[in-house]
Amino acid sequence: METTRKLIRKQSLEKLYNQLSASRKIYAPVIAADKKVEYKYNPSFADVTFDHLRSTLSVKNVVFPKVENLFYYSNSKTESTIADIDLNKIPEVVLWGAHPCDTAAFDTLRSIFCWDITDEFFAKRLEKLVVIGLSCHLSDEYCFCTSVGLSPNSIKGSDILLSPLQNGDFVADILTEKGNNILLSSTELFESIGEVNLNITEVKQKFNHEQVTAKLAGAFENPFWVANSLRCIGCGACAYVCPTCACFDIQDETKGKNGRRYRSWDSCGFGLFTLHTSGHNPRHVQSQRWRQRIMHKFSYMPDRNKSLGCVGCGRCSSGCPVDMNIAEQLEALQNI
Amino acid sequence: MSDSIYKPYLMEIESVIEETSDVRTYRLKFKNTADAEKFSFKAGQFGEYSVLGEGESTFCVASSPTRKEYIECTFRKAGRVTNALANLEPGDTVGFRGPYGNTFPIEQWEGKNLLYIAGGIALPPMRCLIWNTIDLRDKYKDITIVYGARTVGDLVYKHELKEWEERPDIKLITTVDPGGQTPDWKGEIGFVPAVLEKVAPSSKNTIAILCGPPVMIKFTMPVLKKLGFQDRDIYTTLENRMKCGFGKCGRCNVGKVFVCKDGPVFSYEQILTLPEEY
Amino acid sequence: MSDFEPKIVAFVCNWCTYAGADLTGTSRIKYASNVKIIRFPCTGRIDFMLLLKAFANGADGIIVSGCHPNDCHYTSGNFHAKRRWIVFKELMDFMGIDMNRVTFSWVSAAEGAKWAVVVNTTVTRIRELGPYVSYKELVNKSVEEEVKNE
Amino acid sequence: MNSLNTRAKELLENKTAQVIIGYEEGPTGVVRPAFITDAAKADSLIYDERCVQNLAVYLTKQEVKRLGKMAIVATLPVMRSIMMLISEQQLFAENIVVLGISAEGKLLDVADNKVMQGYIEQSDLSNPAKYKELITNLNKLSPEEKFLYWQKELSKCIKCYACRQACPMCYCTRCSVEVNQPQWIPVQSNTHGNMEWHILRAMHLAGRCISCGECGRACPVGIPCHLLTMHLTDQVYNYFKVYAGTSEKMSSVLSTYEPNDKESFII
Repeated sequence: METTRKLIRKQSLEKLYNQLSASRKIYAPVIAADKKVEYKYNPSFADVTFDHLRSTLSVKNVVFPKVENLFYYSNSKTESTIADIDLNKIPEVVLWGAHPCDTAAFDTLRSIFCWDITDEFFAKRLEKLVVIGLSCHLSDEYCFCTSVGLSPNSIKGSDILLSPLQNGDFVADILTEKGNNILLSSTELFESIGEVNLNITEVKQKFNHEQVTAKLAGAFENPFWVANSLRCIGCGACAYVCPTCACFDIQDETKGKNGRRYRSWDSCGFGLFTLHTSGHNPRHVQSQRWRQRIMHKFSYMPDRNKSLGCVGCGRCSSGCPVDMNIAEQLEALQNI
Repeated sequence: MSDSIYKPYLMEIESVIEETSDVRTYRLKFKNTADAEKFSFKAGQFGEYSVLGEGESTFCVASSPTRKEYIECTFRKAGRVTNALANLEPGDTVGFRGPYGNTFPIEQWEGKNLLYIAGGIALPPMRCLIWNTIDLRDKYKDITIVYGARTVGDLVYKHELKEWEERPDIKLITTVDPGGQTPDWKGEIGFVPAVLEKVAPSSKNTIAILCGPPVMIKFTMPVLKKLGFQDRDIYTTLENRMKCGFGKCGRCNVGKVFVCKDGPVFSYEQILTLPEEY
Repeated sequence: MSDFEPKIVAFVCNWCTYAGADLTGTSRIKYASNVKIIRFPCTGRIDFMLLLKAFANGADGIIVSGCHPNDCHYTSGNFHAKRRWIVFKELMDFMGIDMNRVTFSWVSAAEGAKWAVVVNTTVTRIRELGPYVSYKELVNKSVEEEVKNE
Repeated sequence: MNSLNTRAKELLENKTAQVIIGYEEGPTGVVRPAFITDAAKADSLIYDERCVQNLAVYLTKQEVKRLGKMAIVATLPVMRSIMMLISEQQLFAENIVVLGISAEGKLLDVADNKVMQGYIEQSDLSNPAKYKELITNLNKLSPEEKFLYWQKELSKCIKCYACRQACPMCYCTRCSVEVNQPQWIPVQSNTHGNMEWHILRAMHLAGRCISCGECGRACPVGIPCHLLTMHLTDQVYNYFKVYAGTSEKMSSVLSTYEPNDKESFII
């Protein structure tokens, strides 16, 4: 679809927000009591932040919730039944103010959940999602979107991308059919626009991801992995805050004879992830798990899923308690 | 609406065979006949068996695809799900998702000799294939089965071993680890690799299919090499931990390979290209 | 709240309190019937998680009871248990989980009458406190968190 | 040159230790744990107020142990962790060299465990002041307020288990939450299950927590979970008059008892 560029003033933005939230759920960033940024369903516009760097958790849970019920069951000695989840009940959601790294992650997730056979839970959630992205006017030393083929104002994954102007107004790039529908239903809020100077941050490129991918093909046995993961304590923080990590666990939970099977986030950083019942563990030490994390994102996924498993948001590195800085390691890997 | 990819078929346990003290075989029938009609699988494929409330466990379909009315599975009581499974009785319900994974390329093997080598609880994944090739007996030349277990009590499918032994068109060698024999044991005594070396089957025009614990594989491979088997003529299955079965959950990654999609059947030639994470 | 019947779970040791509760019955002492007794080999075996699971599954009150100090069938199980409950109680108080709903007691095999008193006072107290609404809400809310996106 | 670097270099050169576990400044300027095996690299070790991680967590890690005899840069919490690990037989005193660091940041001469014990005993072992205040404030709340406070905090938990992994005392190869027969703690994250997990964690650390605050620091979503264990540290001292990690002979509070332990709630 041809993209259109419009101007939307700060006060019109509030109207747009309220119009959207009147008809569907809206998921927007707010600053919590502890100063951390979190996304919440239906906050009031006054609480929504436009100046956040990165939220603690990514926004992947709008399409890949930390717990997703797969079906309900009832099981007794005499009768067993399974009741499907009604996917049509999945609500329409507007994701508001997600940065380009987070919006790009939806494509990555699609490449995982929809390669080969389609995961209908993910697909339905994505179908019901409208993404209003927000270009970044802030960045920090952990950001590396430009190293993975993105930028602080890349349009990937957004239906409408808002970009801030110096005066507090925004440029709205209408990028998809879904975005256009919003434009059409609120035309009065969008104004035409001439040449403008966007207030976009600069993110320094730290490595070349294609070169990293090429290097990784022959790096499996490199001593790099042990040397650079001795300090990894093996928690799942990096995977859980990551916008593209999609590994999951499947579990049952029963009360009486009724219960549900659900899937929940998991992490390849845990020893339990690959542990066999026999006690054998294919990845029995942490360096192997760290290698798996990087290999999966930068070598296996480009090969198998035709997408890079990283969007350069920097959450894993800023959230790591022992400074396992992924960009730094990739930079080093590029040069081994 | 089509059925969810996570939704299992409901199966009824038709019969139970106690193979050993902790290994059981269940014959399962589809509760819904429509499911039974559209269901088919091939040798080598596996499924996710579940006890509702306890979770899912991954193992192969142990019966032959040529026998359509039922599927059979053989499992050892080990973890939460298999323990719960083992507590079931005929008439109880088991969930089954599948079939998943690739298959043994049995069409390519037509006109060749087949050498099956299995250890302990690894016979079930091979049993499907063995029966499959026996049911198509005239398409293959010599069939040799070398099967070992720790003790006589640990041999599974005892009734079928007897049947195979009595067949003139199959050569069956059973062995138990030293000390695992009973006074009336007539088979071999010794570890599988040693017995294989003694039997020394010809590698000419032969496919070897090898399943067993890692230590058995480790010591059997050199013997096969010594007998002249090429890497591409040796097949085995990988048994990584799995959850989804269709390449999403990320658990069975071995390098860029998904054991659940690209496996579980691999030729040894393929295995050599994989990182050692299985 | 007059029609509120508290659900009480009693975790008791096999050797003293369970026998004591038996004696209560054989002595034909009447006591409240709200209690479901779960027998353990020893108070030392009663994991604190069991108390949390009881609350999570709808208990309004809990009784934990075993042999008097120095009378443990296994010599020291109840001493260990005592330390554990001291620490556990402090943690629960710190987190705002209502320890007024838990009765800890020593009831020997000969104290059938005491068992009746322990149960009756607990039931009376829980009756006054009412159902453990806030814990039940916590559990229900957690289930809702997970289905809200459906 | 700094005395820490000199000492580290010596240890590596004369092969008293094969690896020095310490702190270094990473390429991005963030302080991180360092594992120095080459005497020439001993200069990269630093110690300043940014060096807060409890390094004792690495003493039980397989891949670190594999490097050989370990020397460790040890502030008071690290020394106490080492004492605990020795007392719980996870570590042998003779397999480790302690590069003690005083409260003022000076290198201590910790010749052996006796010296370390002496140093620990003359130190203030109660919770650090900044946490004491938080605990006191929480204790002032009503039970209902406390319950709501912890629900709100624990609803954020994503079950990444950074708190467990960062803790030197959480060295079990198979944690209770990984046991699924029975499944004590739900696998997924929800407020109730998260609360159960944090109660279980605090209880398993009662009398073993050495008040380093590492669990809270490691938490990526900022749950003050260290206050739970620290509160129990206070209470354990209050009731049993012991602090964890003071002697290599002590047995943990909950695996021992005194017949005259005082309580007032058992009828």
